[in-house]
Amino acid sequence: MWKYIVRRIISGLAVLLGVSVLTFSLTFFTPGDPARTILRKQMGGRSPSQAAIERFRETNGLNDPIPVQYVNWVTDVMQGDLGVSYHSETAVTTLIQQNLMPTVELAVAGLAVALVVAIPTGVISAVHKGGRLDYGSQVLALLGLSMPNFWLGYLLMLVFAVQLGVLPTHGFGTFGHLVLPAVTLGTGMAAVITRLLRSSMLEVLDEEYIQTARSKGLKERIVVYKHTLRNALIPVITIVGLQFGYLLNGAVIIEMVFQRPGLGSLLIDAIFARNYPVVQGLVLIVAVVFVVTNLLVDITYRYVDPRISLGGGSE
Amino acid sequence: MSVDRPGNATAGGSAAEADDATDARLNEAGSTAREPVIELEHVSKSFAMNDSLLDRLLGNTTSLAAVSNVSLSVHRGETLGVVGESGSGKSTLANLVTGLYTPTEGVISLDGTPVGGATDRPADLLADVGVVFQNASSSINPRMTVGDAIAEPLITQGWSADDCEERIAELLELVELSEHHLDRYTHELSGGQAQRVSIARAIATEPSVLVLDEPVSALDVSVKGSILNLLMRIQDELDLTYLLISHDLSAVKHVADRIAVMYVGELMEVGPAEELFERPAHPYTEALLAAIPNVDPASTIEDTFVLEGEVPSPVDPPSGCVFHTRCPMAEETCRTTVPDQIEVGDGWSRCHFAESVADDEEVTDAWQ
Amino acid sequence: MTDETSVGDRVKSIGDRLRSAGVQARSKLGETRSRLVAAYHSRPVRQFRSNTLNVIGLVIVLTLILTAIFAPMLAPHDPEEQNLRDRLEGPSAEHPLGTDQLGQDVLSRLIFGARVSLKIGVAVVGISLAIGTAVGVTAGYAGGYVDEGLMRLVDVLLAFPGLLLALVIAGILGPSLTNIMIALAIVGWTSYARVVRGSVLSVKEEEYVKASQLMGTGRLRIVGRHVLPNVMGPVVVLATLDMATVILSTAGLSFLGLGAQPPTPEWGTMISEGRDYLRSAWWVVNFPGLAIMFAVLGFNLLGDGLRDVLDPREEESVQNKGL
Amino acid sequence: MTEPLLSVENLHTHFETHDRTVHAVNGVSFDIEPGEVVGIVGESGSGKSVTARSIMRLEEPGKIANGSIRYRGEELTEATDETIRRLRGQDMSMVFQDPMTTLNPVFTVSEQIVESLKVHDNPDHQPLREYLRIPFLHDRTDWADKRDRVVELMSEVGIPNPEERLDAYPHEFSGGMRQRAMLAIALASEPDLLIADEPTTALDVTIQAQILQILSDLRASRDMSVMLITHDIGVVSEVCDRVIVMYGGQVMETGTTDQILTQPRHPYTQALLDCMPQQTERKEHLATIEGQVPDQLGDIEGCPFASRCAYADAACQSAPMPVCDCGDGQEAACCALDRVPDPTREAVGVEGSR
Amino acid sequence: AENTSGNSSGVTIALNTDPTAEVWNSHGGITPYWTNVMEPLVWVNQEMDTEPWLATDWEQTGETTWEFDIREGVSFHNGDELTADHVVYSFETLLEELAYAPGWLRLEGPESIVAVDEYTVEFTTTEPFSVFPGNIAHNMVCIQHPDRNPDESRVIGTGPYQVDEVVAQQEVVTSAFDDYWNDSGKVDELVFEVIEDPNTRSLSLENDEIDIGMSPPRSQIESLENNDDVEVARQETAGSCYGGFNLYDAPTDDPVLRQALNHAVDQQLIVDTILENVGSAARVPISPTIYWSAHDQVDPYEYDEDTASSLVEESDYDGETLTIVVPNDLVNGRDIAQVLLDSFTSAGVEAEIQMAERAQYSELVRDGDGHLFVDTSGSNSGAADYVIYDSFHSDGDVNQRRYRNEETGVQNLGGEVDTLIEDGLQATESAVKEEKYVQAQERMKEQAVTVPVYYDEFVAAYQSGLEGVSFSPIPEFTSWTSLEK
Ligand SMILES: Nc1ncnc2c1ncn2[C@@H]1O[C@H](COP(=O)(O)OP(=O)(O)OP(=O)(O)O)[C@@H](O)[C@H]1O
Ligand SMILES: Nc1ncnc2c1ncn2[C@@H]1O[C@H](COP(=O)(O)OP(=O)(O)OP(=O)(O)O)[C@@H](O)[C@H]1O
Ligand SMILES: [Mg+2]
Ligand SMILES: [Mg+2]
Repeated sequence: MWKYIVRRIISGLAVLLGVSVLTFSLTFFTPGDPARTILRKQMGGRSPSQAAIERFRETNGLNDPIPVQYVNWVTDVMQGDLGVSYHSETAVTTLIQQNLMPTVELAVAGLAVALVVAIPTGVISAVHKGGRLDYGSQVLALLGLSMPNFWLGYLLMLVFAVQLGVLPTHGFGTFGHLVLPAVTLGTGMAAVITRLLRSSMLEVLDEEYIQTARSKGLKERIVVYKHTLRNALIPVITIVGLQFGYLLNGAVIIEMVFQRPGLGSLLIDAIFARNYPVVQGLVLIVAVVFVVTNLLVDITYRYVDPRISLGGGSE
Repeated sequence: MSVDRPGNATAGGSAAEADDATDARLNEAGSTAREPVIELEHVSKSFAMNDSLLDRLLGNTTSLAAVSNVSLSVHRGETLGVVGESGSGKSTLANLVTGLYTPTEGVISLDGTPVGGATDRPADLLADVGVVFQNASSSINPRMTVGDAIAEPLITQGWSADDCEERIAELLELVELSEHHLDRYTHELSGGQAQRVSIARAIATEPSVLVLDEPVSALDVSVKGSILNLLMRIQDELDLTYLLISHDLSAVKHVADRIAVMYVGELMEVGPAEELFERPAHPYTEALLAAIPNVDPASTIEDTFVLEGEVPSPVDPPSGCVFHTRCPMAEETCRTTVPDQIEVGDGWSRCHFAESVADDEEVTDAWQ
Repeated sequence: MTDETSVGDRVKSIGDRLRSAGVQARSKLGETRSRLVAAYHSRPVRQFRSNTLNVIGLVIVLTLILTAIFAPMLAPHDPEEQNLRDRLEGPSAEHPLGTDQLGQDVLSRLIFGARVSLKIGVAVVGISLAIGTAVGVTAGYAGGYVDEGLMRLVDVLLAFPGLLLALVIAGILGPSLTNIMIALAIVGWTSYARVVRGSVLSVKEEEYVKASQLMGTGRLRIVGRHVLPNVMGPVVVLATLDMATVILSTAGLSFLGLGAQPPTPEWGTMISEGRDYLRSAWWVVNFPGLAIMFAVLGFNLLGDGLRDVLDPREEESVQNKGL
Repeated sequence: MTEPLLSVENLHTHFETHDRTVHAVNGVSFDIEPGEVVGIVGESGSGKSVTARSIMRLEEPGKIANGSIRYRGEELTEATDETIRRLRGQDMSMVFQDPMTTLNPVFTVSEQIVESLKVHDNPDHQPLREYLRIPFLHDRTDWADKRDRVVELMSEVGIPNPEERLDAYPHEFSGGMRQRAMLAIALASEPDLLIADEPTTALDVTIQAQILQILSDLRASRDMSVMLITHDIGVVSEVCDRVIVMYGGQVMETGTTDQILTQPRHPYTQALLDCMPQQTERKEHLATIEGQVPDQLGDIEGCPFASRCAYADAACQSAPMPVCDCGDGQEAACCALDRVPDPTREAVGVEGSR
Repeated sequence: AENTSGNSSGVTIALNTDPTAEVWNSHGGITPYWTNVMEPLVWVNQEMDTEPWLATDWEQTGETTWEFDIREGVSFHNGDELTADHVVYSFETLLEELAYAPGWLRLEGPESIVAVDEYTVEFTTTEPFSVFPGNIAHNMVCIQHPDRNPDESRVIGTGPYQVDEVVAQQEVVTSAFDDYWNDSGKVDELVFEVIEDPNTRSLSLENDEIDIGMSPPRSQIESLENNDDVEVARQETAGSCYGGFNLYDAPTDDPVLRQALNHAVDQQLIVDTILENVGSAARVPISPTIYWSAHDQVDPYEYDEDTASSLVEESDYDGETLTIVVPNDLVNGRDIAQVLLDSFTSAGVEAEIQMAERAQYSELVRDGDGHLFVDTSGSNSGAADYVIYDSFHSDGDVNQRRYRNEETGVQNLGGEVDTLIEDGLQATESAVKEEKYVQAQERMKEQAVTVPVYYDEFVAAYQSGLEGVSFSPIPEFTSWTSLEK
């Protein structure tokens, strides 16, 4: 087990290295001068003078060749320093501290919504395969799948905030503020999970050991929720792990629509502003979260599916 | 039970030389005068268990000895049956002969020439060894028609379309299928028909050796009979040499000339089929034979000798004689000393007490 | 005289030839028809037909394709024709789905939008599929360090926020439809590579592949004849489902201002541009929304249907019981 | 004669497929007496498994179209779910062919045995929280208590060192061990009838012998009836009291093991026995049955074996098959028994079985 | 971000920008835009004119020196009294912390700001800079106390409202400052909430979560105006939107074609339709709120399709496709671009649109990569001179790169116009400035350097219970003291 984790960490580090190199090269290729863009933003849209731009480039080391900048950056990162935002001179670590949790909170809540909706729906759909309930929940899942996030967000806001007045339209902090964004984010995921779970339930229901369970005299409910579901969740867990990227993409739009703080909106702003230290720091954090999530998923796997031994095999 | 215990014949000393000498003698003794087609000399194959980069760097690799130190030869026109429990290394042995695996140690020769893995073998050598697997429907691409499947080896050998067609017609007749099967897919065939297709494919390039890995195990008794009949017939007609792997002892007994018994990757006993069935010279062989259900309605399972315990893991095989953990005759020597090949009749056995086991008239007596 | 006969002969022979060609054509036609009929009754098609949802999916997708092909004939107006004075008009006989903020006919834009959305879908999925399959097969079949390297690359791309990549590409090359497609494909191929690699790893161990190796069949040929056909099933299914995802991603990118260039009618952009009119002119947003939903539904249902048909397990489970 | 433990009459089980109806079981009738070991033999596809599953009422996706199954006089074809569950939990158990796939891979072996014990205790009360073992909501002491019983059961079926194996997962067991675990699950409900569907086909002969021995010991010690499905005549001869020969979803012949093996009356039984390699000299041409097992699609008329039978005539193709009493309880479903030679021949397999 | 509108004495104002965005170190943690927490020396009034604020008077004492008299009796939120030292401190901090400040303010080095006595400060600019007072009439150039602490979001200014709480990316809560030197705010608490999405902003106004919502989506203004619970405030601003031609690349290097395209555009229609009557049709690129705008003097190109077409015929244009470049953050930019494109097409000129995100847009403009660059421009300070300089002077930001590298430029006519702009910039007298700038604008109009589109108008919607809502032409400069609930 420990050996496995060590191995995963090593390969995770390789991934992080790759990600950071990729980020750096992309910044190199992206048009748009960070100095000009940042200064312009700070000046409320006015154009900065050449001298200001030069000074900015100088103080932020932008005149060094990209590889040198990269090495400097990596050296700093090793010491836990992700640099400071060009824009506000705030440490990137501070920004991440402020924004990581809201996004994680949104992601977890979205996932929770998704699971709460998807598990019963997927199970019912599979158990009643070909029946009306199945068709109904499949169509529902597909509808959920096909609604653009922002559209759904506005619709929910219209109904639950403006018409019913039960939830706030925007903001952050209380549980009430989390509901609509989480539902919006969760819907798409719920749809994906429902569909996956359905097909994987159907597969498991065909397994011999389900017949064994029935032949013991177990109630169908126990056969379904104990023997089938646990096995059917295995492939679902993988996808949920891989969906992390999807979650972040979704979070960007949701954070914008519901005015929540978070990595998504921070990242978008930083990219548009060519605020490279923030971009690099965020991408690194996102990659770390990705690597960690996937490690967690694999460890969860170990608990859900004892056949998988973490000691052996590379995949 | 009175067993003569022969003194420890060649303890220590130049065991390898002695082995070679025995091999040579056996090769002549054990069979007709025809020349060996397949020869294995001290062949071993082990698989690395953990081979991630990190493990390799840390040097903690474990390996599984699927086949260890096997010396064997198969002669032209002969059928050598290989039997043994699941996991004893039978398929690995077959794969070594076909070249799917390359041995970690030892040499395999075909027609007297040492050969490597399939990727190193010249085309004509590949064409000379045909393979039939257990499950025909999985050994034929489910998305290929029967015709395409049979034509594949021919095309690889560079046959022209016309020649192919002619040859396929011949082959169909040989395996008793008709033209209208050509357009079907394997899932549209019965198990027996599919196995015929895979036999046709295996003999398409006119090989002299056919490696058969459990060719009838998945089949019903009647279908099994017809496939065995077919195999016997084409062996006669085409003068084929068979390496027949099976755990179905009755099938092996029916068609094999000689039988090799494997256990945890090692050969326990090799001998002419009839002799081996009549007078097994290894306690493991005896146990195996005893376990075959008896068709005599008077027999009951209570009378049957049942071998206790389970096959040990090849990752960490027992010391000395690998069978000693389950052998009712095991003594201290068995635990410590690897037995040599002891010639018994026309075959040999790797049991310290081979001769006494073979001499024992009432087989089951040893087990009371 | 000779001339005349020869001309007559020639005419006759031409007539004969034409006739025989006609006969041939007719018999060909008959053959095709009977083949089609046979196909219609074949197991996969029957299985496909047996689920109403599958058929609905197919009908939707066909409708989309036909709409895209015949857009100029179907659309009542020029999709880019502005009429500012008639902007934001509700559905009427003239504009069945109303007009948008520039007075463009929503229906016509939707119809032409099918072209754009399908084009994006097909192109992105096609490119992803091609790259993903190539990488997946290489990794799976070659194994070892090649596999390790390629898979880490996939991990890097997966760990990298896809949106950032899209943004940067749009930034480098300008936010055009083509560049959006490139961006989505660069992010998209990784999942194909994973799926394909997984399948290749298992197909590689199949006995028919081993048998083929033992015949001396070359690597490329094995890949082409045995590996690819047997891994494409799940991939094709993934691809139809992915079409839906791609259409939606374009909508998301449009929201961030990185979608298709105006005045191209593209569904995602139509929604994101019309979002200000969600309440004052519901038709501007909701019809493109429905179109996306409809398309996503169609592709997903079709994908499900294909899964039923292409997954040999279904048929095998029946077959095995019959053995 | 007292009432049989199980009585199957004219059982029809059908599967609706895309094409047509598969008549998997097509009018099967037989009885099983208390304490009896009944073997069911037949080629692949002859309907053995479907018969067994129908008895357990696990015939889905098939449908019992007709006939009756009575267990101790209770009709199972129309029984309620509760009744069926009670029967499964307390009276009948089943062991399946492939031990690799019949144990749930994600639960420990002991948990799967305990479940069976719990159902046995109270088949009607199965709260989900209890079975899901939701922390704090389930009765931990009960699970703990039952583990002792599990140890007993595991040693009874011959799993060495059961205490150490309690928390093992199925994949940590070898094939033979898994089949033993499966047996332990089946025995946990203290059944009066154990249905074993090819319990040893996937195993090595040595392991097969071990399992068969355990099976026959258990049967003796617990006095239960066993319905043993196999296609190995040897297995039948070693453990069964009576044999039912099935073909094409129908019973061809029934009789004591002795009768069937030494004086088979039905042409199919005879052909089947002839096929065994033991019947033929080494290297000689083996006897086979020409033709193929029918696919059982659509309505089936006449004798299913007619197309492959050496003695068949036109009547066999269409006429309903009479069940002929061949004396001493031996019965054969054949309309041409008079044409079929009555084997006064030697007992099969006494000689040359090895 | 609790629902604060229920609070009788508090007003919640939803901004479309984030005053906490990351952290404004130089101002103690929030931007000085909108909040009225900090104040500049000089104020800009409703007429875009400078007005004494924390400075009571100022005077140019030399070519490059200015003397400002600081208001007496002003207290900071921490109770300290404002002195010249605080002013010096604030300017020095700005110069040190914001890279662009020295060039912008024309102040460099520690000697450039000196406290002459307790209430007098002397500024020395790096060059003669006649618009210095107007230039520092800007939110960013405000006076703060040295005890401000960005890490704790402790902002100490002199304004009518003081900061109580800052929640990053969410809100800034301020309360009325009792010791304010001028008329105090009537509302006890002002909450500045961030809602960047315009739809969400207007939805939360309807949902009573906020009292004032800035810039609602244009499409919703009409319905908001019809809503009895909501009022809409409008204010002309210094902003305007126009498309600037690339004067140095074919085919837009042809003045005839540029004139033709000017005739092709119907500004009024754009304002009436896609702008939903927010703003007004433009004739010149400079908003008439700026007193030297030539709006009244120039004779506009009348919208006339026929003239447009015939001028296109007359021109050198032969079928090239024009590229209209639009930044994607330009409000309604996409629609405006499409209308322009449609107008051009009607006149017989092919065109395509390229949307670019901001950073890329500014590269495209500077490289002259495109034919028409559509954007808004405006001023955030009392000195609006840079609006014309940056865009139309050869050495202005837009044209500089190409001008210096290739001696061309983008939107700069060069020559006489350059001189006129320079003169205007240096002029201290309004009349002179106006004359020079108007002349420059007339030249530019003749040569059709731009396609003016509209003059911007600022709109905010608020709950009808509120009184005293009025905005400044520089909306960020709005004073909230008159606000009443
Ligand atoms: N490719 C491989 N990698 C690792 N281990 C292997 C591999 N192939 C076989 N083994 C191991 O080698 C041993 C012998 O396997 P082999 O397949 O030769 O047995 P077998 O006698 O053919 O068994 P069976 O009767 O079940 O087919 C087993 O323990 C198996 O797990
Ligand atoms: N789920 C199913 N759907 C359709 N047909 C089925 C299904 N299950 C079984 N059958 C059919 O029922 C018939 C009898 O099957 P059954 O499994 O009982 O045979 P069996 O005698 O147990 O064979 P084997 O020895 O292979 O286990 C076969 O023709 C089979 O095709
Ligand atoms: Mg094998
Ligand atoms: Mg069966």
